[in-house]
Amino acid sequence: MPTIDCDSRVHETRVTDRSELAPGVILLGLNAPELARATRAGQYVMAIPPTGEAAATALGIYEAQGERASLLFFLTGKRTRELGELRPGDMLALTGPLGNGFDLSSKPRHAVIVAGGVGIASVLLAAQRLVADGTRVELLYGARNEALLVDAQRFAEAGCELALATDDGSAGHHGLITALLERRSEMPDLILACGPSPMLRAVGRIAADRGVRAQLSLEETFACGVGGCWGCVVPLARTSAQAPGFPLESQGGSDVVYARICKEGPVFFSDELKW
Amino acid sequence: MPTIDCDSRVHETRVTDRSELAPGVILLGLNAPELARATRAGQYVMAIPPTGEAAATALGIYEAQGERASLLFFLTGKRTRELGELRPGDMLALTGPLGNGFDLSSKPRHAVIVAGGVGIASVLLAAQRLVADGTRVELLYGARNEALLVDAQRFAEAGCELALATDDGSAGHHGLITALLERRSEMPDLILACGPSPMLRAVGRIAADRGVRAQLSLEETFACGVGGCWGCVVPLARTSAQAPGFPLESQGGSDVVYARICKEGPVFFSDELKW
Amino acid sequence: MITAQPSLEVKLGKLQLAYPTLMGSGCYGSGDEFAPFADLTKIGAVVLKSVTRRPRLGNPTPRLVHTPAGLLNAIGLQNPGIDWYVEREVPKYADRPCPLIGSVAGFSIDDYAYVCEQLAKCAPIAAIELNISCPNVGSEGETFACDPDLTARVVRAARATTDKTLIVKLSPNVTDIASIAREAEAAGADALAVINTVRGMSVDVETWRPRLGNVTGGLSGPAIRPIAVLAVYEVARAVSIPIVGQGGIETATDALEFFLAGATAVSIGTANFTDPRIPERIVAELQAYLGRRGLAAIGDIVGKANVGIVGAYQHGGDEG
Amino acid sequence: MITAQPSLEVKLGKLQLAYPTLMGSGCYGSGDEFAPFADLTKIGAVVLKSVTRRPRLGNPTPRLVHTPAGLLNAIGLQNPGIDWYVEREVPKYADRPCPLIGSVAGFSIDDYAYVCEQLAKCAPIAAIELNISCPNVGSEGETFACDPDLTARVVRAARATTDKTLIVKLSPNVTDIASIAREAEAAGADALAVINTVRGMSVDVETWRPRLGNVTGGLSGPAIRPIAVLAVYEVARAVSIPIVGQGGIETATDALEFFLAGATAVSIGTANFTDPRIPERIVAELQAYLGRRGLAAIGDIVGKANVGIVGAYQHGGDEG
Ligand SMILES: Cc1cc2nc3c(=O)[nH]c(=O)nc-3n(C[C@H](O)[C@H](O)[C@H](O)COP(=O)(O)OP(=O)(O)OC[C@H]3O[C@@H](n4cnc5c(N)ncnc54)[C@H](O)[C@@H]3O)c2cc1C
Ligand SMILES: Cc1cc2nc3c(=O)[nH]c(=O)nc-3n(C[C@H](O)[C@H](O)[C@H](O)COP(=O)(O)OP(=O)(O)OC[C@H]3O[C@@H](n4cnc5c(N)ncnc54)[C@H](O)[C@@H]3O)c2cc1C
Ligand SMILES: Cc1cc2nc3c(=O)[nH]c(=O)nc-3n(C[C@H](O)[C@H](O)[C@H](O)COP(=O)(O)O)c2cc1C
Ligand SMILES: Cc1cc2nc3c(=O)[nH]c(=O)nc-3n(C[C@H](O)[C@H](O)[C@H](O)COP(=O)(O)O)c2cc1C
Ligand code: FES
Ligand code: FES
Repeated sequence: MPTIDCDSRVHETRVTDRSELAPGVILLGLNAPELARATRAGQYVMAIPPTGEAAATALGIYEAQGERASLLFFLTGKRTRELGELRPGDMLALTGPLGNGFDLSSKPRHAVIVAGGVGIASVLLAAQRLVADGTRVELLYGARNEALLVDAQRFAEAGCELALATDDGSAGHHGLITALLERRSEMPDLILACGPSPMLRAVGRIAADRGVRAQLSLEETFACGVGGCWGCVVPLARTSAQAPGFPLESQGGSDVVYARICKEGPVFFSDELKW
Repeated sequence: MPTIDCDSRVHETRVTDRSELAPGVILLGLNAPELARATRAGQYVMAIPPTGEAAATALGIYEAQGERASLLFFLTGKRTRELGELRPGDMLALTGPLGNGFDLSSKPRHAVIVAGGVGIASVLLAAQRLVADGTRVELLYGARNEALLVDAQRFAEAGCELALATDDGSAGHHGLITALLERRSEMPDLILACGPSPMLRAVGRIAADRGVRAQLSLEETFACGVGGCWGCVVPLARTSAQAPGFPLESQGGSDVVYARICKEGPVFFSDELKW
Repeated sequence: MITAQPSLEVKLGKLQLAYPTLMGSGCYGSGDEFAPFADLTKIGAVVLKSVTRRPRLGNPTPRLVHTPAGLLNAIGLQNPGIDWYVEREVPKYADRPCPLIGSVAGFSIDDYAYVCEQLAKCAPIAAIELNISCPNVGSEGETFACDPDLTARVVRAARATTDKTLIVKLSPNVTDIASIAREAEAAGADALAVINTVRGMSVDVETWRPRLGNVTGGLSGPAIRPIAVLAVYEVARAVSIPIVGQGGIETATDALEFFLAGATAVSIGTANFTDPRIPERIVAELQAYLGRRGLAAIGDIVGKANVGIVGAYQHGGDEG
Repeated sequence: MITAQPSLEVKLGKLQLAYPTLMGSGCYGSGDEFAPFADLTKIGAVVLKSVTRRPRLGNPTPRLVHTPAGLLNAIGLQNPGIDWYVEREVPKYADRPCPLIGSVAGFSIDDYAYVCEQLAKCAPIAAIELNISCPNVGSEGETFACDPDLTARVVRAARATTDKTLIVKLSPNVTDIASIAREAEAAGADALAVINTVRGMSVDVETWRPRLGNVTGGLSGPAIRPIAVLAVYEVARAVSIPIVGQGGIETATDALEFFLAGATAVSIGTANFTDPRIPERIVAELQAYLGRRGLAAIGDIVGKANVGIVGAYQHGGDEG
């Protein structure tokens, strides 16, 4: 992805609204005008823990409009549980926007976005932006069950065509969301995907089989979130344009180089990943 | 103190009410009928952390009547802050009642209770019980400032005579509460005290000077709270009746023995402490 | 088809335990203290507080400090001495609903041997743990588990006193725990307890004084869990006797990390100070875990942490 | 009367720092990465990520695991190698608003000496830290700081290459850190960094695989603070050169524990991952603390942890 040169900083935001979209899935609205203004589709923040305990948490920026930005997250562990305790009026400090988002510069006619589970949190801005640019956008959205297909309606309202899948068949296709991508007769101009690694690998494989490339938004445990610790890496082909600034021959005798998901990513072209 | 043989166990209680009596001072009402029934004045509970993080917290049982027991505590650190987050309807597991409370068996004519700061949390039951038994009860209550003299009215309503002191002079005597004990011409039949160690030491010294003994409710960092770890000890005279079950000669060549505040205490006679 | 409950039974030397969960020495009294709050029939064994040859007053106060996800303690082995203990304490233990393991500490090889010998004679004592790793006594107490040769000698001396199961408790405060473990095994240990507390200290920045009366203490609790899991993993690769893994276990998930790393049983200490219902909960959850995976016994997972491919992409070495 | 602001200046060898707060190697990039979030003019110095003689790909993924109050990492010294580093990286560092300290890692004494020599020639590098204690490389990297003799030899070799301040970073994974510290001092170290991460491991109980691609890693964060404070306390009693205390510092109170235990400066690593504003907050609070107590300089409290009477009652020994 082309590096986004954005105005990243610490923002002191205030919680404006909080809703539980499904059991254990929280949507947290924030008054964060500067963050909302600076954000591009596919970027994330590091949420600073309100109690000062534990590490900051990487979260995609779900909405960004006017004064408002929002975060959509699953209560998976200590840190997200703590963020889930926040109530309207509480303060939340964030650093961001961080990372390079999706590359939407190609002005595609037709885009498919594949989202799995909480991956939905990182693709709304891209969908809105593409629709606004006149692109036909299909959202392929998969989750464990119907209840966890959170906020799908929102994408429909934004002008996306929806195709759903659930692991248990409670809504849409009974099975993996990637099956819906695989069975397509034609590939779109643009494929974006965010979700669990196995889903992203499958999207990458399908794209490769069909001779196209996808933009995959990756996840890994982060520490610094700003490229300072080299903890969040993913192996890329030596030849990748997204490889970090070191010369290829400096990364050992290997045919891969490790790029930082937080800095060179989180979005990578599927054909450059060696994972 | 004579060992109290009580029905101590794990209680699953429900928070019925919560109020902030002063900034950082929480009164938490619990539906805990079995705990309330079993509790005697001066006993405490170990509050099991609702999140399962960190150790249990020792807290005096403030009120115990009918179905209700309550805890009164200062937000000093991680554990009490976490308990302070509880709201009506939330569950709180407790072990207790624990420890030996005050010995009120002497049916005194006149009792003085000295409470410093959060020490107030451990003396309400004793005051109520004494008043009910026809004892004249004076409460000497000291705190940093007027706001922190929490719930003093409650003791007046319970039939106690009140004398107050604050470090900053904002209410009552300007200075230490023990000055009010020291300047008395006569000593009462019974002196009970709970508060910071320096206050308790002073009460013990004053009592000794006047040829009487006081019952002091001590605090120390607890781990197990049930006598299992020997972490919470205080040195007693070798000759103390409150010394743990070991023979005096077994505690080394020393003239003291270490007793467990959680098990042999938390109330000790002032003339047996060697601290 | 109805399948049998997965078995949690384990064996440490000759000692057969119904559950693979011991209660850590010094953390559970003699069991009695926790009986109102926990079902002792659901406990593998209680390791008793360490006892020494002569009575000990223990360390000056304070003896406990809470630290992030941890507990620093410096009790200093307060105990009435072995003679009183055998005569007056142990007889009270006759009716405990779970096996009791005696813990022996000392300051010389003779001390250890003497205490082991006395303790081994006691019927209520099912096995003996040799605490050669207590960090809270200012003298050579710690050095036994810090020196391979001293470890070998003290274990041999203790071994000579008893046929009961002998567990040797190792210290993490060493450069190479595996080499100490090998010595203990060669000298006759039936099992190893891994790990005792990690040495630590805390200073009160208002008074400028150490927070512990003993200045230094031993760190326990979840903070040390990764250190303990690695110690078990390394020791398991060095010896073939069973390991009792311990250090920060609070949940079945935590316990499973130790089993996978190579522990045959685990020990729960500090977690009892968080919630005395934890040991029973762990047993139930271990059973459920095994059942869910169709495993017959806890032994089926011991040492199975798989050091194969972790991520999808792997490279050989990185000597560059 | 208007009193001057208390001074936070400290000296490490020849290196004069405006603030006693270093940013830990490997935790702060080259400073630049944190510049949008932190005021680098309020930082004592940034210790750069360790560099080796040859380029290193680093360890397979995952490289990070969160643990209770801690972070396990196994980066594996990913770096472009000293030649590229000196030629292409260091020149970019010329305008940093705070001093930069180069960090050197290696696998042989020759490697260390070579890298030190190259780095010492670079103007933007104010001082050199010798990382002889990285726990995340499978080879002898760790053994330098685990062996007094190897420590002495590698420090002598490095010392010979430069007059710049030489800080030697010690490992907590040893039986006796004080003896290693003495060797490093005798061999010419100007200061000691105490401590590097503590070795640890975590297992995923669903996949049965170690959570780190490298299997084992180094534990940092508040979990290890008591271990680090004790290490500083023991090293301070063994040497007379300044100590850079580190391990779990998140607040001024935490930092003060290290100063009182004997550290001249402190280093902040993992806390930057919690909140990049922490270093600036610590500096402000240290200043306030000194002011409140009427102290003129941070040096006034170094090593002042008072091992006198703690509780009111004290007894001599407890040999019983
Ligand atoms: C760029 C980026 C963007 C992201 N955006 C979002 C987003 O928009 N919304 C969102 O919900 N998440 C998002 N994530 C993921 C999120 O950052 C992580 O889920 C977060 O770290 C969770 O923190 P936690 O402390 O709540 O959970 P953790 O405790 O870190 O646990 C997270 C998961 O790891 C596993 N785990 C951790 N510890 C253990 C253990 N001891 N035993 C067993 N399993 C364990 C569990 O399965 C758990 O579900 C994003 C991540 C990245 C890198
Ligand atoms: C028998 C008994 C009965 C009790 N009854 C009550 C009661 O009724 N109400 C009540 O409020 N309390 C009571 N206490 C005290 C209460 O148990 C403790 O205050 C409690 O442990 C606080 O826990 P915490 O985690 O909130 O605070 P902690 O974090 O344990 O801190 C408590 C205090 O210790 C100091 N401290 C701890 N850690 C640090 C650090 N790293 N740096 C500097 N200072 C530190 C602080 O000054 C702080 O105010 C009782 C104690 C006992 C033994
Ligand atoms: C308060 C306390 C007292 C302890 N006393 C002893 C002891 O007497 N003998 C011993 O071998 N271990 C002792 N230990 C160590 C524990 O048995 C256990 O090995 C260690 O705490 C690690 O496990 P944990 O994190 O589950 O507590 C003690 C630990 C604590 C916290
Ligand atoms: C992600 C990460 C990477 C690290 N890399 C290095 C390194 O390259 N060289 C080094 O000397 N120390 C390295 N360290 C150790 C830190 O500099 C520091 O000594 C240690 O983390 C303890 O301090 P803390 O608890 O404040 O992080 C690293 C630590 C972390 C967490
Ligand atoms: S999280 Fe630190 S480099 Fe990516
Ligand atoms: S707190 Fe364990 S014995 Fe008192």
